[in-house]
Amino acid sequence: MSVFIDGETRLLVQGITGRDGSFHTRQMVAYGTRVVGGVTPGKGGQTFDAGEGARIPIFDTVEEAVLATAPTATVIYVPPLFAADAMMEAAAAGIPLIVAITEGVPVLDMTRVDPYVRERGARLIGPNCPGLIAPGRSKVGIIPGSICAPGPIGLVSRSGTLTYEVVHHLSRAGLGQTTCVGIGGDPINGTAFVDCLAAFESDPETRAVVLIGEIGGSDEQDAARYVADRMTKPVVGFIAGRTAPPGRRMGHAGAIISGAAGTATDKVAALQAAGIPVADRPIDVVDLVRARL
Amino acid sequence: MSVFIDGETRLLVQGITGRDGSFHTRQMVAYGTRVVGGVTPGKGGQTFDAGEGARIPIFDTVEEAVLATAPTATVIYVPPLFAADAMMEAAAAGIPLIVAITEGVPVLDMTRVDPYVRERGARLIGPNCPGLIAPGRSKVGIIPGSICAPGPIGLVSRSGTLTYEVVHHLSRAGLGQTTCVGIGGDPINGTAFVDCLAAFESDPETRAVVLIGEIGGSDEQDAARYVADRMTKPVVGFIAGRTAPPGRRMGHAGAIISGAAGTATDKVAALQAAGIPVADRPIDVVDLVRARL
Amino acid sequence: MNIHEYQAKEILRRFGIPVAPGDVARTAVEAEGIAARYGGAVVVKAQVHAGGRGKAGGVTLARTPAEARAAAERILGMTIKGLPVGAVLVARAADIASEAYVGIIVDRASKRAVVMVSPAGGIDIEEVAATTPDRIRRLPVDPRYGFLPFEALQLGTFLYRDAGQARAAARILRQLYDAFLDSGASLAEINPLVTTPAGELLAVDAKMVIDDNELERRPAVAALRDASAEAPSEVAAREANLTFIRLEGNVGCVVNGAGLAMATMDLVKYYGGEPANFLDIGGSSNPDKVIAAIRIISSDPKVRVILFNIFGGITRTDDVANGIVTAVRHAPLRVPLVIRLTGTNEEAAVRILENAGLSAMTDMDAAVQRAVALVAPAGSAR
Amino acid sequence: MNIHEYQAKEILRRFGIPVAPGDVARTAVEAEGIAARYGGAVVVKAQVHAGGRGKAGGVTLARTPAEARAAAERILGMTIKGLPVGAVLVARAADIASEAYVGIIVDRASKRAVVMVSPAGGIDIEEVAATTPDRIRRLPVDPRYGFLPFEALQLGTFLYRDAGQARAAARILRQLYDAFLDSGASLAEINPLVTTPAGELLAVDAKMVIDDNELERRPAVAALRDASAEAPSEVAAREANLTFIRLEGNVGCVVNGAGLAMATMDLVKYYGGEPANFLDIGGSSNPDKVIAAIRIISSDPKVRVILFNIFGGITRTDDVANGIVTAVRHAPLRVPLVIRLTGTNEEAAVRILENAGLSAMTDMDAAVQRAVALVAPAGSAR
Repeated sequence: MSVFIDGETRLLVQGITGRDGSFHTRQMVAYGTRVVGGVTPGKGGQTFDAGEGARIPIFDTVEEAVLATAPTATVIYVPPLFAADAMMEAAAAGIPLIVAITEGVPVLDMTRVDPYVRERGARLIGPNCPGLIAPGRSKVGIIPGSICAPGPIGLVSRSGTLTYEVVHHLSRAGLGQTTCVGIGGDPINGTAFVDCLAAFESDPETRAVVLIGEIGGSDEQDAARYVADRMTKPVVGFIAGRTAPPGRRMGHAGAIISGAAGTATDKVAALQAAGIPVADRPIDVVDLVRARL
Repeated sequence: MSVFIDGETRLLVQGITGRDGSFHTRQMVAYGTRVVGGVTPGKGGQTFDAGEGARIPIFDTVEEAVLATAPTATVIYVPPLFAADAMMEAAAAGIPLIVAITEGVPVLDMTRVDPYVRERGARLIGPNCPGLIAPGRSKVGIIPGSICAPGPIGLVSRSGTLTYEVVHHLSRAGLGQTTCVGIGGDPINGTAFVDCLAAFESDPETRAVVLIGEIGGSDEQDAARYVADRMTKPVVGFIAGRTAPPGRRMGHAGAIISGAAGTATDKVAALQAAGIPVADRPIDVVDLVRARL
Repeated sequence: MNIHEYQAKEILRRFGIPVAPGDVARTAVEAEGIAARYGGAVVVKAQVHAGGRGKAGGVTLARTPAEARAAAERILGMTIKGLPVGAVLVARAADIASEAYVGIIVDRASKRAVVMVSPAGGIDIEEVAATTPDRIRRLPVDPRYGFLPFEALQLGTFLYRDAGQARAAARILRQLYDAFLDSGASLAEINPLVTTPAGELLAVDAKMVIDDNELERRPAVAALRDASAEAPSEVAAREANLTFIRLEGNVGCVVNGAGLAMATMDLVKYYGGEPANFLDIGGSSNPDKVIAAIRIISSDPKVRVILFNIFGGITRTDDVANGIVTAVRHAPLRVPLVIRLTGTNEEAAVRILENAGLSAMTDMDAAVQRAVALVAPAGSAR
Repeated sequence: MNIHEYQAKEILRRFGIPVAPGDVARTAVEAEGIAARYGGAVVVKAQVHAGGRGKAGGVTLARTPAEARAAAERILGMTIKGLPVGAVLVARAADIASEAYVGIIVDRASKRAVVMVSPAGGIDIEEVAATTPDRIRRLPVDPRYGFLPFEALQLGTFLYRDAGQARAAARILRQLYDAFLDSGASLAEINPLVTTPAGELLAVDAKMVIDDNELERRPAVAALRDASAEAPSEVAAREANLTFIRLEGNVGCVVNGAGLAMATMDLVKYYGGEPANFLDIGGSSNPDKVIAAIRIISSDPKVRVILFNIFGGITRTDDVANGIVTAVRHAPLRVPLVIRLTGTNEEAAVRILENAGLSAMTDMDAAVQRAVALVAPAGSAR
């Protein structure tokens, strides 16, 4: 099994006709994801050519798309200033899994999205995230399918390309993945490390978990506590940003050291104290995982 | 037993030093209500002389009052434009019963108060209500204690002086009350007829219930449905406003006929269809109740 | 509080809503000038706080300035449902391709502001609700999040198939919601919201009702009150802080508390009489209020008896008695007085009245019966 | 985005907060004029996007206009933490009875804006948090209801025993919250909020940081950007849509993705080198970005090697290769280039580079090791 998505996932794409939305819809369809509909206000009634003979119906609103196509997940590629509204629209329409790829969403928007989505019982992943992939089953977002392979490892990360680097090493070493989840690099996001760890812990196929953190906030420390208290499966960590200076935003809005808890040193120490080995280099993740399978 | 309040109720008074607040605090103390504290911003640390030797401590904020006096209910006498804030302050401080006497609270304020109070699990009675009284035990609000008597009748009403008229008749006829609750005459209020009916239904001392409705809205129709579906105890009704013209606000902000459901005719019919006898005159309530005990 | 169409339109304009151009005139000459300025056809509309002004002849199309002047002349002389017309709106006539309804009310069942839209505009929305309910869409706005863009677009899409019009309607709806909140309204509607042949949306009629409880904190909105457009007795009552509604009967009623006031009217009717008014003096027992109440009711020539029904709780009945005595002393009444007092300080009240040669009763039914008997033709009382 | 103290104070003033009078000067003569206009003592303060300007000598009390001129002369010549001082704020000196701290930040743990207050003002709030945490009170604002009046009064009461001051502080806090929201800020603070001997509250220093993601929809706020107060290389990077932070080392890094960029820097350090910068070209593979990245990094005289680390996902590695080739062709590099490319269109990318006489690697560790070796003294590489 995989977590959050699987081969049965029926996906809606919000912003399907945009530059990113159209490109990645084709990528997802090519990977085998069941894309059931798209939303672009003003283009309702048209269809989107997703390649491989797939013609996907477009709707003006998520509400209409839900009535017609019964999606179980949605992925959002709309521009940053419209992304919060898109997330709330998806939650209001009752879609249980909302994956927001969009980068650059104002953080004050997210303070409102968070309770809105929560009250409606939906799970939000992102924003500013690469989405997730269950290798060989389905992909929702932008993680390149070619670097992944099916297998027993669960992976959760705050970053995009660093995830690809690690996944690439794992796949080449024969360590395939049940699911890779990018939770995003923003200060306020919908799904935290602990949510993913809980999902991997209860997924029978997942045998070990890789956690890729970075500077800023204390999500890794929360994860460390969770692993120590509640997890039986082995977890291996990597933390980016050991050389980052304090007070500067390292690309991701959330990757900024303010206070001791935000430093890589503190996070590495917290993980190690919880019994989680932390790789010095991305490639070292492979050996650490292998030693624990 | 009584409903919502009893002799153990520890009452806070918000707006204790105002004209209405000070007068009614003395009335409540004289009646035997346990008033444990008062709130008037800027007068924290002073005490309020409630007569009969009672000196009540005053606090700047509800939070401080709660820490110091552990109230189980609060009654609000603050001016209308500050009343919504006072209700939310009480709910935030964890007080489970909030009785808002204030008349003239903007209805848009109440649209915000309603979910706020609900999320915190508090019960709001009012605003624009006379409060409630458990004769011989406690009174919270402004219902004159002299017209009430202990006994087996539960009474719930949308109005003030009309309630007094009916209670007066009941008491003189030897039909005392477990509790009299004024839920208020505003279009949006915290506690509805059905909430009170449910409380009376499960109160072992209450043997019959009097419901005093008026034109506007459909709270009486909801009550009728509730009585038909869920109540075992006899209920007697009275509806004011049979001669009210449509489209005019009859004093209470909520007493305005707009649509068929708001008319007295419709309400009387709904109650009667649910098996609830409806008195033609206030005094007729007495005989209708007596016949059902 | 009601405000006039032209005032509501000014508010909507301020929030960015496209409104048919128009100006208010208080004389026929002014109306002619406005029409001349616009050039083409105009609509001359009575500005009055009463529904059905169209049916009453208060709305007229005028093709020339001279026609506008004549129409204004006629309408400014009208009285609609008892209210004199003091002003007309002279608005440029719009070309109409279709008409929609958009409105916002405070809904007591959902305890929220509810946005309602219908592609069947131009007619009474309650009629649409009764006959073709599927042509109305309602959206209760969560006050914690406000009216969200996607919600507005859902409603816009319900109104118009054209994407541009749907978006324009969504924008107008959110502007209307902002205007509604900012004004402390309990109702705001545009009916019709017109689509022109060119595809533009335009508010052609607008109505707003303000929650009276909002006025204290919104002086700019409170200043929109047009006392000249209200019945003089209701203006006097408001100034005295009384709640007063004039009715058609002849038994004047003075009561403390709205519920008891309604029950008193009902009892008058029950015993065969007809109430002349609803009047609530409220919880305070300020003698000035009592004096004002007597003056206002006495000024109604139909009134043939004044019935007091006071249940003293917070209200001190002796204060009320003092008010009655003072009022009667200053201006002797032309009609008989029936007084029922009970509750707080009842004995003192009775003494005060008796010393002034007035008598008091303590039973509501008895008092109402006596008041009705005083106005009834002999033998007709129940 | 950082804005200057004087800009933050203008915003706070617009929201009604009492702010110590002051004006900005870009020359010493202007500063003298402002001081002369105020009459009494003034404080001359460097307007620079760096903390610790007081310790650096960028804040001076001046008792006369001449003193103000001299202070401005000196401060306008300063460079604080590498940033030249282009303007000073000349503010009337306030009499101080006590100092408090009030501030608002977006808190990631509670996912809310948090209002923080402390009666221990004038010093760094993180120091207060570390040493006397009970002297700070934090209130996470529920975004669904906003910052409620009673919440503000709770904080005001925590700050001041005097009821009037508590109320004044509550008002200021709500105004600060409004300013915070309206500006799209991620931080807004007044430190110190001063109590004068007369008991008035006055904002004497203010700081605001704007969420970069808010700028597009807030052009008035975006216009507050003072590019002259930023490092030129960071301005150039922003204009090219690159995320760039200059550091102290000599290994220039060009990476796609923030996490991979940090991991690359870490690996440089791991192998004994020192990264010269953080640079993320983002997900797009626009060759112009690559060209700009090379130009910006090359302009740092400390840089002795440029390391590319590209993991092609959305980014097409052939596009990156084309960008590198174009850049090198236009302006030959003064330092060696180490290129690691893998992922999307990797083979094409390698061909493009080889055709241009450049070589590419596919392994991150090997590439970093080579880059470090190129700058390390012989024998010192790990």
